[in-house]
Order: sequence, then structure tokens, then C-alpha cells
Amino acid sequence: MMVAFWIAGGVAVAATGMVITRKNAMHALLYLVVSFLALAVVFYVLGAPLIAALEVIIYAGAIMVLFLFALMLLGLSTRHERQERAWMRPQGWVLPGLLTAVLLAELIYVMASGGPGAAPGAAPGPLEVKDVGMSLFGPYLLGVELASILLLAGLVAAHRLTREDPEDELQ
Amino acid sequence: MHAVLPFVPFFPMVAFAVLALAGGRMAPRIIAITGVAPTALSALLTLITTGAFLGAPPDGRVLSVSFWTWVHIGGFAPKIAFYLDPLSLVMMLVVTFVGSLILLYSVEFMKGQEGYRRFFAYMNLFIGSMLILVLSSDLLFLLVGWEGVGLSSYLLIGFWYGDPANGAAARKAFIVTRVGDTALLVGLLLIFTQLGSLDIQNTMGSAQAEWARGSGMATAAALLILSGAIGKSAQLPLQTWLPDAMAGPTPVSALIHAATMVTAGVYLVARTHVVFDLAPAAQMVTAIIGAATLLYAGLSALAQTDIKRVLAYSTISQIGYMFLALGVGAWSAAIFHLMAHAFFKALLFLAAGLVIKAMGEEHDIRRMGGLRKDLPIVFWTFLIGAASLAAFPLVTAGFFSKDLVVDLTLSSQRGNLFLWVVAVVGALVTSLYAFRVVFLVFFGDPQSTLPRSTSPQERRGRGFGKASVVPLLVLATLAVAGGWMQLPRQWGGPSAFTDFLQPVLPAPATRVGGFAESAAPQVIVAVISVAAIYLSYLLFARRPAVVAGVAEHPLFQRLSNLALSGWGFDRLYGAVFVTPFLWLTRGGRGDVIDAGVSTIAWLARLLQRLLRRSQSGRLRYYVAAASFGVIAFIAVGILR
Amino acid sequence: MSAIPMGYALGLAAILFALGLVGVLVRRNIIFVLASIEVMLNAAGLAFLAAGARWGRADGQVMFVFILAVAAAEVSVGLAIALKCRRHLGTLDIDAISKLKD
Amino acid sequence: MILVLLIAVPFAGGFVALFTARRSPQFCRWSALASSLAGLGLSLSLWVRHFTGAGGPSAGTAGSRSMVQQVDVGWIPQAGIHFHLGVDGLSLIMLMLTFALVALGVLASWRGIKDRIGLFHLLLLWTAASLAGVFTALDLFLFYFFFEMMLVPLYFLISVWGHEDRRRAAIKFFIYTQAGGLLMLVAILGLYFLHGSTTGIYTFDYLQLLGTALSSRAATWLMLGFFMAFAVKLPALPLHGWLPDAHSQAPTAGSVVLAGLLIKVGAYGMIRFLVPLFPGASFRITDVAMALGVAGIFYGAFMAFSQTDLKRLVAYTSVSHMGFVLLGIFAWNELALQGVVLQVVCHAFSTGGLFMLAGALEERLGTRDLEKMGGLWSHLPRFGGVGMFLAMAALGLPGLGNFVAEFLILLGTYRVNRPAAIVAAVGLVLATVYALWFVQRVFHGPSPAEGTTAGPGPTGAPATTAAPGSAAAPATATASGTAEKPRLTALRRRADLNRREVAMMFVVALVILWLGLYPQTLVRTAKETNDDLLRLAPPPTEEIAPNVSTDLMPLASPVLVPPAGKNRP
Repeated sequence: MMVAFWIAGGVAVAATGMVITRKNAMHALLYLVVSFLALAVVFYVLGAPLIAALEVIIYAGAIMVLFLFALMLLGLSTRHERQERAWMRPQGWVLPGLLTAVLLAELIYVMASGGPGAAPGAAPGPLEVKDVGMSLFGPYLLGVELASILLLAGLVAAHRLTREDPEDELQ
Repeated sequence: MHAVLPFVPFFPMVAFAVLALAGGRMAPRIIAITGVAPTALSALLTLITTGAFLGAPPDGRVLSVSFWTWVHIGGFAPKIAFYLDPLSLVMMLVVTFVGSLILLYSVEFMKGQEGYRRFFAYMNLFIGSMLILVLSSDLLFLLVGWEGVGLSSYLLIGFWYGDPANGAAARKAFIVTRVGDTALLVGLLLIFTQLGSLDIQNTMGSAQAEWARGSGMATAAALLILSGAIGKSAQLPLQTWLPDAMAGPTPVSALIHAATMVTAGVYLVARTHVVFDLAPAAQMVTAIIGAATLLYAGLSALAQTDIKRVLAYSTISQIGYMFLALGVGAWSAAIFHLMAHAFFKALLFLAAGLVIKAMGEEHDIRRMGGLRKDLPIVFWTFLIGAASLAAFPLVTAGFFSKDLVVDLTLSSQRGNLFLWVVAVVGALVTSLYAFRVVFLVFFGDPQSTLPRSTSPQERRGRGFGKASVVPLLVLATLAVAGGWMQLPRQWGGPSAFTDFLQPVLPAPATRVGGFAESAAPQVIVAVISVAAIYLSYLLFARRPAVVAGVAEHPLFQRLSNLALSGWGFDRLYGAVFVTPFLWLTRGGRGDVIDAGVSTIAWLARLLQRLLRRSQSGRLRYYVAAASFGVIAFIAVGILR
Repeated sequence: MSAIPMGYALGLAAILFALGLVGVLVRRNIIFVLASIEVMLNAAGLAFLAAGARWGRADGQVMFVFILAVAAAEVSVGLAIALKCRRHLGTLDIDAISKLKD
Repeated sequence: MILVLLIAVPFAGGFVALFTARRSPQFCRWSALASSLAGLGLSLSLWVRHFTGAGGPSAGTAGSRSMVQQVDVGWIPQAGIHFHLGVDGLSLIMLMLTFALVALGVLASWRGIKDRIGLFHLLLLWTAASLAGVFTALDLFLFYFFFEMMLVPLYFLISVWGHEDRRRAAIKFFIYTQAGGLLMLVAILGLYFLHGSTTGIYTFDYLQLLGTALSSRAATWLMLGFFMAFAVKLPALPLHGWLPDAHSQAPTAGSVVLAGLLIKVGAYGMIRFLVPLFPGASFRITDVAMALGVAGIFYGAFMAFSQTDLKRLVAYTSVSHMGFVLLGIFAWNELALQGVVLQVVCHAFSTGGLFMLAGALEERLGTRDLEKMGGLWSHLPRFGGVGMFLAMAALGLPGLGNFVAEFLILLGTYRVNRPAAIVAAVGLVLATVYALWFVQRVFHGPSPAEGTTAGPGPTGAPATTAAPGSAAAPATATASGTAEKPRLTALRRRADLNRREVAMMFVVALVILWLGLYPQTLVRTAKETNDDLLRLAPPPTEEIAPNVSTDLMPLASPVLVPPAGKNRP
């Protein structure tokens, strides 16, 4: 079990690293898909099969596909790749890298030193998908409804923004 | 007689109010009448009071009239009240009598001038304030007269306000005297705090009881009063304003800067002589200042070319004599010299006024000459005045009064030989410059080609109506006869004047025997003054070649220029006080402290400019800022 | 059941979050920014799951579902904006979009 | 009941003025004048009934003995805030002063203000209402309420009807006073809570807060809060920045009210609230406050001399005169306090008069710049006479009110702090310098019409020997050719003060003379209050015992011998 976790974790990190550094957008997105799949494996190893499935279906499937559609709509060509290289000067990485490294260090430090005491009682029993469903539509019912409204809002916004309306052109 | 007293200062004040506030045009004749009549009336009333005083003196030879309590807070209750005793009576006589003569003179002298009404209004304001000063029984009320006199002197010096130089002279006079007045004010503060009252008689009484002779408080009070007197009477070091005060019309110079205002200081010291008695140190300072001033002013007068400035410096010098007399404790002698000086100095000024008018506004005596034949009356009266100034023995009042002062300087216990020698040298210089003016103006051949009309009749008739000449004659007689009432001690003659003042101003304790007692000093003084007159005749009438030679000598040139400018006091005060003040105010045009405080506004604007740049609009900077914030939060969480 | 100690999972989440943040900070193309944001969202989700697994509670997974919803909505709007930006400003440079500043 | 009327009448008068303005400007001005005079009448009736009766005020009501009439209605009882007005000698004087000056202000802007007359008079009367409130409030919260309400109408008066730089000046004025006011609010609340914590009664009532026991540190801080607010209004030295700007940019009525009344709130506040509430703390800062006062006298005089704008010059003179007030307040004995009350009233009238004169001059000449004035006496003799009189009042000529006031202050200060009194006396010389400089630059000098030739042709007296013949007076800087002063040559005899202005100036002159020759009327009115205040906050040492050290007179000659005399106050 641990081995799977390590491998998947490593693949996820490497893929994400590649996402950030690629010049070509298409390659980056594909690496992102790989990263999400690796994460799905990690979720599964953590004992959340439903979420792993959702991750694969929605995240890797729906959202990434949406990205790809958008990419095709944008029609990125090699000219953009050269532009990308111009934008990606190596020294551009120094400051953000430093900043993130500090943040990472802090997070690691917090997790290492802090963390809860011993687990309450023995290791908890395995988590059934049923329990997830029960709590999803139990106490979090309101949250679910709100999530649906949020999605509706996203839909309307996307529709409105991308409509080809000559008179409300952005001057 | 009680009822009469308040009217004496009341009439001039009413005249001032009528002339100042009356709107519309007033014919010159009406102005003249409302200007002169009230003061003449006051003079009459004063004569009546004097008669009553001599005849049946009221109890304690004092007459006091109280009007109301000015303000009453706890122990502080000054009263508006008059207190007439022989000293104020003499002063009142001088002020009203000489005042009305000069007003009469100026009716004609100022005729045709624009601002005729304003002139008489200010003159009456002056006489009224002077009378308040002389009659007030409370030091605070005295200050009202004191500053009222200063104000009217400012208004009259700056009478022709068209020329800014006159305005400057007027301001200089008011400010310099104000310096003295402030010292007097502090003196009042001290006196009230120490003695609990400002009423003069009351204060003098409690001063005698409270303060030991030579005590610190007495000396401080005396010195403060003295500095007030010095300011008003133009003594060293506050004398620079009087020569410039000649910018006013000549009658003003005659009344204010010769006869009355400048002697207010002498009156004040005489009035508070008890305090000076208690402070021998302060009295010595007074004597020294008197001596120094009479010498300084005498030498300056010798070098002046403007006829009025000669008389101005001579006034400073003569008042120096009075301060010397006060310094040696000869109170009544000082007042006697004050009265005599009022007569002959007013006479000199009025005569000089006519000379200037005849010469078509020409002031420079070097360009005058040979007026003896043209202006006979003016010549003779001027001669009498000059003789009296020079203390020509036996004949003039000046001789009797100055001789009394010089004699007491030697014989009084507070006086000493050194002061006497200075006084005698002063007398010599005085005779020199007095007759220098006479010889330069009236003798020799006419220097200038100024518009002097040809025919003597026309000249004699020119502008010298009765109104101008009568005052001259009256003053001339006074300048001669004024002295006979007080013959020198050695002659055993009548000493009416000092006896009259005896209760108020005690005679000084004199030394016994020796050189002081004998008649020698008087003879020396008389001889010196006559010799000086002859010397002056030699120097200025005959003008021998050797004198011209000396005149060219560079050292003499520099010396006379120095004396001309009043020994450089003006330049000194200019450098020490005026220029730093002007530099400071010019520098401070923009309010420094306000600028200091408004730097806060500037800081706010600076901060705003800095923060504006942080809103660059680029999202990545905002994300960076946000993450920086997160890091900080966690860091705080960790480090605490 | 999860034998994975929570520390490791959270560590992985932290690393992924950091990588996402670097991505957002460095890349100037909107697509890459959006992608990096997705990575950060996933990292957060992972952290939730790790905690849920650790305590044996379903809340972690519920939160992930919500994160999914949020991410979906966010991406759709983000991409719409990207398209709009491409059409009007002619560029995908995120720094070009700074009209709100002045 | 009258007290509420005192505030209601001007308040309502403001509305009447606003509504009548549409019908006819004259009616609006008359109604404004009527309401201010009504206020004056009310306060006079109070004064006649209580202070000219049997030789002194009738027995005071409860609480402080000097309160002649009180109105106490609960406003917000839970917080201990009462609508508590009370009037005694001091506040009655201030009330009469307020309504008199507002009436003069209305008269002064009879022709000056042409646009939005109704609003102008509304704001002026509301200032009067809030001032009446300030001077009678005995509840600290109510006092603060009126203290702030006073600013708003005046801010609009300056920023709407002011002169060229009015907006900046109005904002500066508002910020200065508001900042001070907020510090005072903090101090009031501090006092409120400290009093509540010690005695359990949470109240803003002045009479009850008087005796609160405070730790010396707390007392000092609270006192400083009050001191800052009143020092800004007084204008004590470092905080006077707003005064010259506000005064030179305000319309005539605005500067009259500003100089005459708003400045006096500072003085009134210090006498009524600052020292009685925190006696210990105030006496600790006596030396500092007196140093500030003396510095203010000198600084005001120096700055007044160097100004080229007439109204700024007059503004700086009030900084100088208020230096005396600060000196007098912290001398805190009977003489100094009476001096302060007298100085407040005389300064209000003399500076108010000077501002009315400056306003009238500005109406006629169209400029406040002293460089463009000069030689006006020949054309405007009445202006000259009044200007000379007011200048004399400003420099403290004995016989006028200012002198008596300054003398009393110096006398009172002399007992407490000798060097301060002496240095302040020297300040009087500087007062002479700027007053005469003002007269010279405005009225004397060559008259503008003739330009170069000397004014009224002096046929005598060139000043110095160097001056050539008297006829051709040198063309001085002020009379640099007629082109520069086209407006002045248009001066006609009719341009002089008209009947209305002469009447106003006559009233001002009468009051100054009356207070100069018989100030007892004012002294008797304020006597009861002063005794009460001295009872509440007895001065630290009755008198500086004349031991040797303080007796060495700085001016005395070195031959000084320690005195043997004892001191009799």
C-alpha cells in the first residue's frame, strides 16, 4: 500500500513539475491529466474510492477536456510557443521559487511539529461509500444545493461571456 | 477753588473732542477760537488757583478732587482723582500758560495749512493729557496722561503724514518713549506688589515706612521710574528720538519738545523723590545720566546745521541739567530750571519758526545771515532767549535757574566736584552753541540767495501779525523777569520759588564751609559764560583765518560729522535693534511654525504617492502579496 | 484502513500546492495560470481527504466534492474570460489585463 | 426658561432669515439683525435682573454658588447626559458679547454679501446659537456637542463667501479645531469613566465631575486633552496656523465672529473647564503655559509686523493678544482672571472693529494688500480716525479697555512668575511697532491720487538735514506711480465710512472707552464667578513669599541689597 502511495505521489509531483515548465500548452495539459490520474491513485490508497472515481471522471475527464476545447478554440500556434519562451526567462523563477520554498518549509514544519495527538481510539473502521452518501445528503444537504447553484452560475457566466455580441464590444 | 480744578484739564479735552469729532467744514476763525480759547481759559483758572494758593493756602497746601474708583478688585483700587500741590501747580502754570501762548502763535503760523483743524485738535489733546499727567493722584492714572502725551506727540510729529520720513520720525518717537514707558509699567507692577497701592502719596508714605534706605526694592523701583523718565525726557540712552521729532511743525517742537512733554520725566522723578531718596544708588545714576547727557547733547548741538536740531539738542542738554539737579537732591532747583527753560526755549523755537518762515522753509543756518536788520523783533527776542539759555549773568532767568542747579551740584551732600566741573564745562558749551546760532543767523552778510523779498517793509509786514509777535514778547519778558523770584543763596535775596515748593520738595542737605560754601563757584560760572559768549563772537562773527584752517583739518571734519549725527547713536541702535528686527520679520514672512505644522499634510501626500505605486494592476503581484501574507501569518503562528 | 500516515499525504499536498503557486506566480499565460490553480485546488482536496481518512469521517470526502464543484465553475468562467481576452486584447498575457488599476 | 430661549431664538431666526431672503434681501437682513438683537436683549435682561440689582448677584442656586439660573432636563439619562444649561457672571458676559458681535457682523455685511443672503444669515445665526450653547452648557457632553456644532456653519461661511483661497483655509480651520475637539472628547470620556469607576455615578454633569479624585498621571493626561482643544482655539503658539488663513479668507462677518467669539471659546473653556476640573495638573504646567503665552505675544507681534495682507496682520495681532490671555489664565489669581475677562471683551471689540474696517476697506479698494494702500487719510478721514483709534486700542493705550486688561494680567502674573510678567511687558513695545506700522502703511504716506507728490503738501519740516527742499518729496515705494492703483484714484469723498458704518464704529469705540474708564461694570459681573473658580481650584501658593532669591530684580542695578520689607498684597 505504501509503495503505491509513494509511486503515485512521485508521478503526481513530477507531472505537476512538468506542467509548470512546459512551453507548449497542449503538453502541459496532458501532463496535468497524468498528474490528476496519479492523484486519483493516491486518493484510492487513502481509502476514498468514490473520490478517486470522481477525480478521474470529473477532474481528469470533464475539466481537462474543457481545457483542451478552450485550447483548441484559442488556436495556440508555434508563434505562441516562441512567445512563451520569451516570457519564461529563467531568472523569472527565482523570486517566486524562493517565496514558495519558504511557504513549503513553513507548511512542512507545521505538519511535522504540530499534528494531532494519538488517534482517538483504535484506527477507525473502513469508510464506506454509503457513509459518504449519508453525510453528503445529511448534514451537508444545503452545501450540495449551493454547489448546484454555483455550477448554474458558472454556466450562465460562461455562456454570457463567450457570446459574440457586436454592440457590447469591450471598447 | 475745589470746583475750579477739574475744569482745567477738562476744557482742552472738550476742545479736542469738539475739533476731532465735528464733521463738516469749520471756518479757520472758528477753529482758531475753539482751539485756543479753552486753553487760555484753563490758564486763567490756573492763575486764579495760584492766587488762591498764595493768598489763603488750603489746609496742608493740597487740593484733591476725586471722581470715581477706576477698578476695584481685592486690594487693587486705583482712583481717577486729581491732586494739586505746589509742584503740580507750577507745572500746571507752565503747561497752560506757555501752551496758550504757543497756540496763539500757531493760529497765524499754521494759517493756510491743510489739516488746520487736525492740528489744533491734537494740540489740545496734548495739553489735556499733560494736565492729567501733572494732576493725577494715582500712578496708573498718571500713566494715562503719560501715554496720552506720547500719543499726541506721535500724531503731531507725523502731522505732515504725506512724507513717509515724517511718519518714520513720529514712529521712532512713540516707540522709543514706549520703551521707557514699559519700564515705568514694570515699576508700577513692582510698587503695587510690594506696597499694595498705586496712589502716589500713599505709596510714598508706605515706601518710607517699608523700605530701608538703599534697599533692593527701593533701588529697583527708583531705577524703573528713572528709565520711564529717561524715555520721555529724551536722556541718554533713549534720546535719539528728539532730534528727529523736529519733523513736526515748529509750534509743536516749541510746546512738546521744549516746554512741556520732555519735562514730564523731571516732574515724575520730582513727584516720586521719596523713592529716590531711599535709593542713593539710583540717585547717583540719575546724576551721572544728567551730567553725561548735558555734555553729549551740548557737543552735538555745537555741530548741528539745522536751526531746529540745534535747539533740540540744546533741550536735551538743559534737561540733562535738570536730571543732574534731581541726581544731587536739588528737587526744587530742577523744577525752577524747568520753568525757566520752558520760557526761553519756547521763545527760541517760536523765533526760529519765524526765521524759517521768512527764509522760505530754509532750515540750514549756514545759508542764513544778516537777518538782524530784516527781522528786528525776531532778532531781539531770539537774542534774549539765547542769552537766557547761555545763562548771561544777572539779567536772564536762565542765569538764576542754571546757577542754582550748578551751585547745588557742588554744595549738596549728594553732589560732588566732578559733577560740578562737568556742569561748568556744559555751561561753556551751551553759551558757545547758543551764540553760534545768533551770530550765524543774524550777523554777518546774507549767505543765501533764497527768495527774500527786497523791501524791508514788505518783509517786516510779512506774516508777522500780532498773533505771532505777542507771544514772543511775553516769553521774552518771562525769560528775563522769570528768574528774579529766586535769587542765589549767597545774595540773601528772596527765594520765593523754593519756599513755595518747600513742603512738597525738601531742600537738599548742603555741605558746610570750604570752597562749596563760598561765593567763588558762582563767580566762576558767570565769568565762564560771558567768556564763552565772547569766544563764540570771535569764532563765528569774525571768523578769523586760523579758525578756517582748523575747520579743514580731517580730524575736526570727522569729529564734527560724528557730532552732527548725534555721536552715532542712531547707527548703533539701527544695527543692534532695527536691522535684526527687520531681518527676523522679513525672514519670518511665511509663518515658520505654521509651515512646521503643515509638514504633516506634506507627509500625508508623500505617503499617498508611495502607496499608489503598490497598486500596479498586475495580478501576479497581488498573488505574491497574498502569499507573502500567508507566510507571515504562519510565521507568526510558528514563532509565537 | 488507511495505513498511510497523514503526515505523508499532507506533505504531498503541500508540495503540490507549492508547485501550483509557483506556476501561478511565474507563468504569464492565462491557461497555465488556470492550470496551476487547478493543481492548488487538488492539493487542498488531497489535504481534506488525508484529514478525513485520518479521522475516519466522511466530511473530508464531502469537502472534496464541493471543491470539485467550485473548480468546475471556476474553470468554465476562467476559460470564458480567457477566450474573451484573446478576442479583444489579442493576447493571453495575464499582465495585459490591468484596466482596473487606473 | 430664558436659557433655552437664548439658543432657540437665533436658531429660529436663522430659518426666518432663510425663508424671507427669497422675498426681499433687506427684510432678511433686518430679520437677522432683529433675532441677534433679541438674543442681546434677553441676555441683557438677565444681566440687569441679576447683576445690577442689590449690589451683586442674588443667591446662586444649588451646586456652584455663582450659577444664577439653571435648566436641567434629562436628555439621555441612561448615559448620565442632561440638557443642563446654567448661566453665571462669566457666561453672561460671553453671551452678551456673542449677540452683540453677531449683530455687528450682520450690520458689517449689509452691502458686502450679495449672493445667497438667506443662507449666509442662517449660518451666522446658527453660529450664534451654538456659541450661546457653548457658553451656557454645564454638561460636558452638551458642551462638546455645541463645541462641534459651532464649527460647521462657520466652515461654510468661510468656504462659500470667502476670498480667493477660501476652501483651503476653511478645511485647515476645520481640521485644526476638529483634531483638538476629538482630543477633548477622549478626555471627557476618560473623566466620565474614571468618575464612574470611583463614585459609581456615571454622569457628564460638570458640577458633579468637579471634585473627581484622579491619579496625578490620569489627571495630567486628561488635562492635556482639554488643553490641546482650547489651545488650538485660543490659538496658543504652535497651534495657531489656522487663524491667519481663516481670518484673511473669511468674509467680514465671518472674521468678526471668528476673532470676536470663536477665539474666546478657548479662553472660556480654560477658565471654566480646564483648571477647575484638573487643578493639580494645570498648575503643574503653569510655567510651560506661561512660556507659550509669552512666546505667543512675541511671535504674534513679529509676524504681524511682517505681513503684507491687512487681515493677516490683524489676525496675528490677536495671536499676540491671546498670548496675554494664556498668561493671565495660568497666573490664576483674582487680578489676572479679571484681566482675562476684560481682555477677552476688549479684544473682541477692538479686533472685531479692525476686521470691520479691513472689510470696509476691501469693499472700497478691492484689495487687502498693504503695498497698494497708503495715504488714505486725506481721502478717507473717517477711516483714518477710526483706524487710528483701533490701532491705539490694539497697542494698549492707557484709557482704553485693552490697557486696563493687560495691566491687570501683568499684575496678576507678576505675583506668580516675575520674569514672565516682565518679558510680556516688553512685548507691549512690539505691539506699538506693529500698530503704528499698520497706521503708516494704510493711512499715512503719500496719497495715492497724487502718486508721487507728497500728500497734503507739507510746507515745512523736511525730516532730516539731508532732505533737500520740502517741495519735491522723494517718490517712495508705496506711491510707485498712479498706474498701479487705478482703483484708488477713483476714491471720492463719498467713499468714506457711511452713516451705518460710522454708527457701528461709534458703538465699538464707546464700548472700548467705557471699559477703559469704568471697567467696574464688567468686574462686578465676573466677580462672583472668579471667587467661585478660585474656591474650586485654589492657586498653589497664595503668593510667592518674597524670599531673597525671587526678589533680585533682573533690572535692578548690581548694588542690590536683600530687602527687609514684608509683602502686603
